Amino acid sequence: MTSHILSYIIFTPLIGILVIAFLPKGQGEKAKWIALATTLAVGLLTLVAFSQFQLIGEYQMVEEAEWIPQFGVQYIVGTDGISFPMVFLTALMSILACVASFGIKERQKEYFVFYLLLETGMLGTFLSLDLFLFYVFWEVVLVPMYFLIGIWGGPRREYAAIKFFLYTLAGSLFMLLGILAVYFGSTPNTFDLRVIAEQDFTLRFQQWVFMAFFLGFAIKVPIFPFHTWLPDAHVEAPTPVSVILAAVLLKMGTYGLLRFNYMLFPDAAHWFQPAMFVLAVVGIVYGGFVALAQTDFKKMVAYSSVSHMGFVLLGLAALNEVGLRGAMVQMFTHGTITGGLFLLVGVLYDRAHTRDMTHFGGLSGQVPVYAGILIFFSMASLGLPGLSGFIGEFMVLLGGFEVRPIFTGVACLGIILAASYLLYMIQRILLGPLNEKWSELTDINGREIATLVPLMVLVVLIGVYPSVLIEYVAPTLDKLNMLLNPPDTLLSSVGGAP
Amino acid sequence: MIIPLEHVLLFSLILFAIGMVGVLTRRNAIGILISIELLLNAVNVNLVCFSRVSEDPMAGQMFAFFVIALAAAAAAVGLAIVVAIYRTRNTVQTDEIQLLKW
Amino acid sequence: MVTANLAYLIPLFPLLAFVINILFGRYVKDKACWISVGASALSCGIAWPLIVGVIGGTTYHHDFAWLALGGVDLKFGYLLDPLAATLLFVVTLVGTLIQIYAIGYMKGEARFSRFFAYLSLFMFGMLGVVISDNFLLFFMCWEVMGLCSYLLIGFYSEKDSAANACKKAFLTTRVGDVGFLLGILALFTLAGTLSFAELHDAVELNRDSQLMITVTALLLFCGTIGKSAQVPLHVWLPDAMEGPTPVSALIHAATMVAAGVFLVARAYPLIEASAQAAQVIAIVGTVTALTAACVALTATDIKKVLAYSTISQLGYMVAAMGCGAMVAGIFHLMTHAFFKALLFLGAGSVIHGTGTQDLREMGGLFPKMKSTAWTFLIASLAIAGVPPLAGFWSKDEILLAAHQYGNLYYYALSLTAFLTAFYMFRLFVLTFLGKPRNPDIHAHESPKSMTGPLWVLAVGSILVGLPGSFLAHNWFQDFLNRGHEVEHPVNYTVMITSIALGLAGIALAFLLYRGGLGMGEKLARSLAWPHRVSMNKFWIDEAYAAWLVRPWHALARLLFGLDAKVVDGAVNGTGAGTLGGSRVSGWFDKYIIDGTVNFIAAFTQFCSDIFRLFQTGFIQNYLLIVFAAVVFILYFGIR
Amino acid sequence: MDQMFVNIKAALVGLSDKVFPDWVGVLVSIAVSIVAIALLGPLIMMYLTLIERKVVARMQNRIGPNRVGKYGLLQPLADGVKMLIKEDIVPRNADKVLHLLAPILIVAPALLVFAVLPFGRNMTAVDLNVGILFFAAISSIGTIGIFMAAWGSNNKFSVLGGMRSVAQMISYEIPMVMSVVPVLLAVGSLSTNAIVEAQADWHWFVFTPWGFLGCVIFFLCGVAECNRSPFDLAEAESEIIAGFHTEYSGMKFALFYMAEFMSAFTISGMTTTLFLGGWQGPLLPSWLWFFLKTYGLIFIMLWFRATLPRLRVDQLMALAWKFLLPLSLVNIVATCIWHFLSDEAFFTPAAFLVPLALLVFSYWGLMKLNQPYMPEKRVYPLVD
Amino acid sequence: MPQLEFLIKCGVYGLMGLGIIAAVGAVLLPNLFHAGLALAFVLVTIAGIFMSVGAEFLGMVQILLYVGGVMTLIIYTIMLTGRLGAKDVRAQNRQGIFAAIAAGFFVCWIGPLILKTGAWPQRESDSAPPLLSVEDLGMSLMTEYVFPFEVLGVLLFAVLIGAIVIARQDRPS
Repeated sequence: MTSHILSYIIFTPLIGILVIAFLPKGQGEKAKWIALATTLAVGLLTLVAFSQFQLIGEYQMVEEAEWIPQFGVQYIVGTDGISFPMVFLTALMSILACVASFGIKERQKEYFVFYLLLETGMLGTFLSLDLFLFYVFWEVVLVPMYFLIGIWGGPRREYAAIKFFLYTLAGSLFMLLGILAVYFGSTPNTFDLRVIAEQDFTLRFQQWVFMAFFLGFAIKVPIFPFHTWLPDAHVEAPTPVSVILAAVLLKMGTYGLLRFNYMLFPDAAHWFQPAMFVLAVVGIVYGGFVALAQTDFKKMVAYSSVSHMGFVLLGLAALNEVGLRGAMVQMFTHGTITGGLFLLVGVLYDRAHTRDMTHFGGLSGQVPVYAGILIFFSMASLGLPGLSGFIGEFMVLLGGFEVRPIFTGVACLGIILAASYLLYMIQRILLGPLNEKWSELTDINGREIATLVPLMVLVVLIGVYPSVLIEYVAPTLDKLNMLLNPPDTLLSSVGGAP
Repeated sequence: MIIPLEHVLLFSLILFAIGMVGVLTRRNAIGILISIELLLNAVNVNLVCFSRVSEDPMAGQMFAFFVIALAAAAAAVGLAIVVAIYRTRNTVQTDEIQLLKW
Repeated sequence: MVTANLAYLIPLFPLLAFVINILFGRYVKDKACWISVGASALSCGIAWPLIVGVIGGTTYHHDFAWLALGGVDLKFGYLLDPLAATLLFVVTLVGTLIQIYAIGYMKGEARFSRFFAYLSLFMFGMLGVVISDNFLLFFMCWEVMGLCSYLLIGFYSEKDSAANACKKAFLTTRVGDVGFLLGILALFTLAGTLSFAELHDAVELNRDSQLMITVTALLLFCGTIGKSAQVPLHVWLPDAMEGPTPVSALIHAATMVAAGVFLVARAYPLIEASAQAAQVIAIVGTVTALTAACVALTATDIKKVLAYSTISQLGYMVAAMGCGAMVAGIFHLMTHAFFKALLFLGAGSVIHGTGTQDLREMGGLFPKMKSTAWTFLIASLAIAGVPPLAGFWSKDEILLAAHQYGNLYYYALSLTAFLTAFYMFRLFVLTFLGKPRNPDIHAHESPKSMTGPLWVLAVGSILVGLPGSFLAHNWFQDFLNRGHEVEHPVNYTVMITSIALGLAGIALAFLLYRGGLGMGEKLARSLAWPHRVSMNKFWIDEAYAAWLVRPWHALARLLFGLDAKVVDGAVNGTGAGTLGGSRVSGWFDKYIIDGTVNFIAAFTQFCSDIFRLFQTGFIQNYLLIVFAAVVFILYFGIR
Repeated sequence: MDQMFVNIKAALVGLSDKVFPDWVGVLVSIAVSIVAIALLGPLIMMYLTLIERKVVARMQNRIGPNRVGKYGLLQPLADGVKMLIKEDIVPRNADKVLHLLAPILIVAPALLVFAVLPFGRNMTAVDLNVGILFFAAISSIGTIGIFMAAWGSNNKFSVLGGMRSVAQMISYEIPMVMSVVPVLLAVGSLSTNAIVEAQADWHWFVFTPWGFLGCVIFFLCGVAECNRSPFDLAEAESEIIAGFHTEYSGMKFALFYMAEFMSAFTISGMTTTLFLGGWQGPLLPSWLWFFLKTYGLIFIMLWFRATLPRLRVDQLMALAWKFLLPLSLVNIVATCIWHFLSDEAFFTPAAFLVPLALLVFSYWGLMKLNQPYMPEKRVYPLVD
Repeated sequence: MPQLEFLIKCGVYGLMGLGIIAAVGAVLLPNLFHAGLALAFVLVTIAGIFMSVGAEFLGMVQILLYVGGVMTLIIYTIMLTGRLGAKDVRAQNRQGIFAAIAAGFFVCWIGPLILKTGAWPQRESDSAPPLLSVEDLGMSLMTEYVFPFEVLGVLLFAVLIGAIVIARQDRPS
């Protein structure tokens, strides 16, 4: 009997929503505990699924059900090496962000309803194997994000929320076109990913649809020209939301590239490789430089994630075994690290109600524990070896170097940039003489630490022993690699031009 | 047939025209009814003359006969209406009876 | 062999100490020092038997698969060969001594436990580097060391100068590390493996792609430039003096900076394979040595002088490597670690005693700080290259190698040796001899815990040179070159000239500075131009600031501006465009379409007005119309 | 003797044929009959006035006019001259045209009817085969004359009188025509000659039950038509002075008078033609029989005038609509039954008895229905 | 006897002329009573024409029904509605000209049309079919046209009641 574990995972948050919805008027407070319970339940279910997860390349725990028979739209849910880490990351970050959301005071019920809806959307996106279902969940994610940013956000929240929504929506339109093209292009007219994967589309068709999907995902990743919504969204979004946004939502883009662009249109991937390389490198360098110039702590972190996602893109662009694994690792680690960073920003913001780094200074004496954790996450973010940041970057660079060494060289500039803006940040906030204004600033409290500790454990664990993550990712990526560069051409790629 | 048919037809035509002019120009309702009688008679003349020359003379005369009967009926109802109008509107001048005027 | 796997424990003990100190800092408080010292002592305990084992001829090597990279697996593990053994010996000994010294030096500091946590983390990093068997693990521990140097330099975080210094340190080393990372990548793509053991035969395999080898070698050498503060990236070391003195001693003298040289040693097969790489390394080494020495001449801060001397000595080692004498470089590294640590600790106790770092205010401390002075003297003699002290032997070896390699290098290096001797004794004379220039300084001798390590180091700097000298038949060199026998030519001329240069330098220093600063100023005025150059450190810092840091930030601001204006502008532009478009279509809809609809309505109204005229209410009108219509229709119809 | 007048006429025609071409002969014969009627009409009228005054006088036990001429025989001439001499007054703002035309339109029909009466064997002026219908049509034209008289004299009383007399004439015209229908059924033709010939050898219709009833109804309606005796409501002095001809005087009044008496004669003549066998008679010449029977009926009329009191308007109407009309309709039914049962023989008993019974029964029914209507007692609220 | 026929012809044309004059009078006379009488005269002339064509029964019926019945109605209504003697009241409304034009056009168009089409089936007196006698009319009325006759009866009955109801004075409130 096919196990319905995945469906349970996707739809448990909805049960949470129902419970919250029926809460009597006054009990706004209880909403957060129910939300926490739901996210924990999802976490538990993910662990159960984790136990059933075998290290094989194919899709596992696949569930099929008719949804709209007329158009051949099915409810197909399944997971494999690529999507499972993401699901794990989503579940984890949801729990942590939910704990971090305890700080939200007004309109709590709605907040947590949207929050749980967001979680369903995210889980659904990663687990759906049907293009149509994927698109539905992709949109489902947008709606709660819009409200979360729009209602509980900072001063310019409407602008940011609308910009975020419209920008991503515009992208997803192209994706929809792609999906439709595939639907009509495939012989038995199906949305089912597995069937489409066997189709052999002409190169021309692949290129067009690749571009359509790429545009949709590029905005989400975000890749260089389409990234302007990210800083606004992050700056205006409340802390837990921007944690989820950074940790999970950005990965949906790259996950999409892996799942759809690479699996379905391998030839187009090779055709597009140089462009991907350029975009990646530009993304890394550009993101780094702009981050350096920021005064707003959160905006800086936002731009940093643009740069780090650039690394992921670099790994994807490498189109070889190491590159893809690096990208996968980088996606996972970036989620944990940036999630941590945003939580830390939230901690500071809750106390100081300002994110302008120039106002701070010498806090390390005042809030030592906070300072320690901030340094830890900054180091992880700039890719200090021994922490997970480095592993991802190293493998990505290794993959990239094999294909285009010069580009990778330029990309390494990004590492220096990362170091510079992060240390610049640490210096402005933690080091130097203590700014009297913050003389009575309280240190980080137990709850906030609780949200950060799991992340730190993960960062160190993957940093020290990465194969914990890689062994799950490896089989699927091997299969994908076989698809991308069939065996006869494998050797030539190693010796690649400088 | 004492006189050629077309003359009679001409006569009925003229009579008809006069009747029509009467109907169109008379201000008094009863005047109109009178003109209508003229019209009907003109038609009768026509019918009778044609019955005279046609193979089936019966039809024409019978038709004329019915026309007369009906004309009488029409006149009766028409005049009853005129009387009713007079009683309510106190006038029978058609250009004063214009409730349907816009 | 059970002991073999204990090698892993060497770095783990300090790591454990770090975790304890960092997490339970508040509870441990002043006992933190003992935890870290204990940990390093333990690792010494484990290390020395292994070193004896290595001396005994066995090479311990063990690794485990760490990262599956698809095609090939990356294996991590430890490799204890003569090179590693020497470094291990130096690091464990000096590290422990400095930590003991730090207990006394740091007593009473606010964040005492955190300092020792960072120290033990550094020991973990250094030991990790020493025993690692492949470039990647080497690089990872290398970075951990960089982190610790950042944290320790920025220990006195209240001071802005410290904050800038630590940032500057980390960034400059980071630049180097990036080069190193690229080197690793290049190596991996070139040789397919990162492990040191397989490096030699992998290089043999690809001897033909000369360019790749050179590039890889140079990239790896970038790491050294960054970490060992060679010329372009040396600016951070002088500023690193902001950190507490034991830190400077341990990290910026003995161990970390030495790691750069150790890296070159590990990558030596590559350098042997490509002549250009060796030449570049040699040039860089020599230039660094010379310039650092010049700048050291006019430095007034005691720690600055020592910093520049370290840079110059490192230049020496690198030059040696470049000249083909890897062994000489390592030998000098070992000896330098001892006497440089001693010098720094001495300076530390002087600062501890007098409370100031400025040479101009010191003077006449000899009577007050007997043991510090004596140990300082021994160290100065050693560094100046006076036989039989350690410095002489190692420097001699290098000069010999330089002499064989190329005269130009030999002359530069010997000049550096002369300058080294001069500025060391300038320092010695100004601090210890003569009359105390600042009356309100009441110097006092440092406590036992500090002077103890000084004496140990002093003995070390005397004895450590001997194994490499010809007296012990170059035992050390043979030890290092276990693989292949090398003859040891002794070139007396080089030896004598170096001794002569050293004594000349000492004499000149005594001459100039015996009467205090007076003579110094006069000379400075006469040689105005060179003096100013040296004083301003060749304006490298300013140059960097002007041409690199400021444009860097400017570019950042520009790009951000660009980003905000152009890209965001484009997005908002499209938004505005669509708004405009919607307004236009709104106008269009309102006036054109709505207009037509209204027009039609109005037109029908107009027509109906006309036709309304027919509804006169007159029955005859209608009759007339009907009759006329019938007539005309018939007329036109039938005609 | 019988054909005396016919022969005179034939002689005159022969005379013209000698002198003029043949078609003139036709004209002459027409002219002769026209002149004859033109003379006969007024003559009868004059002497009828006399006879009437004599008879009514006699009935009232007085002598009547005997001053003028031998036994008052010249009285009519005197009246005529009186009429001519009297000034012809036309009321102010009366409708002159109508005032003038009214008497003409009343006299003309009365005269025209003479054309159809069969004075004797083939002594009918115009033997129309729609004679009866001609008689009915021409007599209906009279109503228009009365209208003109009433309206033309611009006098409320004359208008009221006119209205009344027209109503009376119309209401009695319908039973009259209906009562003629049985005769048409029996004879099968509308021509007066045919009807008379059908009554040969004592087959007078009056002897049949429907014939007798038809004759009575026809005669009563005839009397009402010419506004005489019991039905002379219109010009009754006591009611509305002289009705529609109050404003008339002089010659126009004479014409009214003439019209009245001529129509009395024609009604009697038509009754004799239809029911009393017209000129059918054993010995005497056909025209003599005709005049005898006609003057017999006139005598009855005069009798009525002398004896019967004037009917009220509603009684007048009720009699016409509620009694005579239904009776005449039943009479038609009786005639059909009679015709059906009599199978060609005139006096079959069954054919005689059944219609008789039917008619008696319907007469009784109608009398029952038409209980005399007594107006409620007038109440004078103010008085008591 | 052509002379006789000529006389009759003159008679008939005379009748027609009088008829037209009377019709014009009926239409134009301001005084409604005169108009009514003029109509009566037209009806009589038409009856005469019917006679000339050989349809005596129809002529007599025409007189009986029209002159006897309809004229009475008309004059009654004229009297009931009174106020028609007033001189100042305009008899004709303003659209006289148009009506004249339309009728004139009608006449001028159809008149010549009639004259032009020469193919009228002329029945010369010689082959004249036997005049329809009243008997034939009665028979056909009772056989061929019995249905219209019955319907006519019903119609007249309905008209009778209708007219009374419409014109009655004291309407039940």
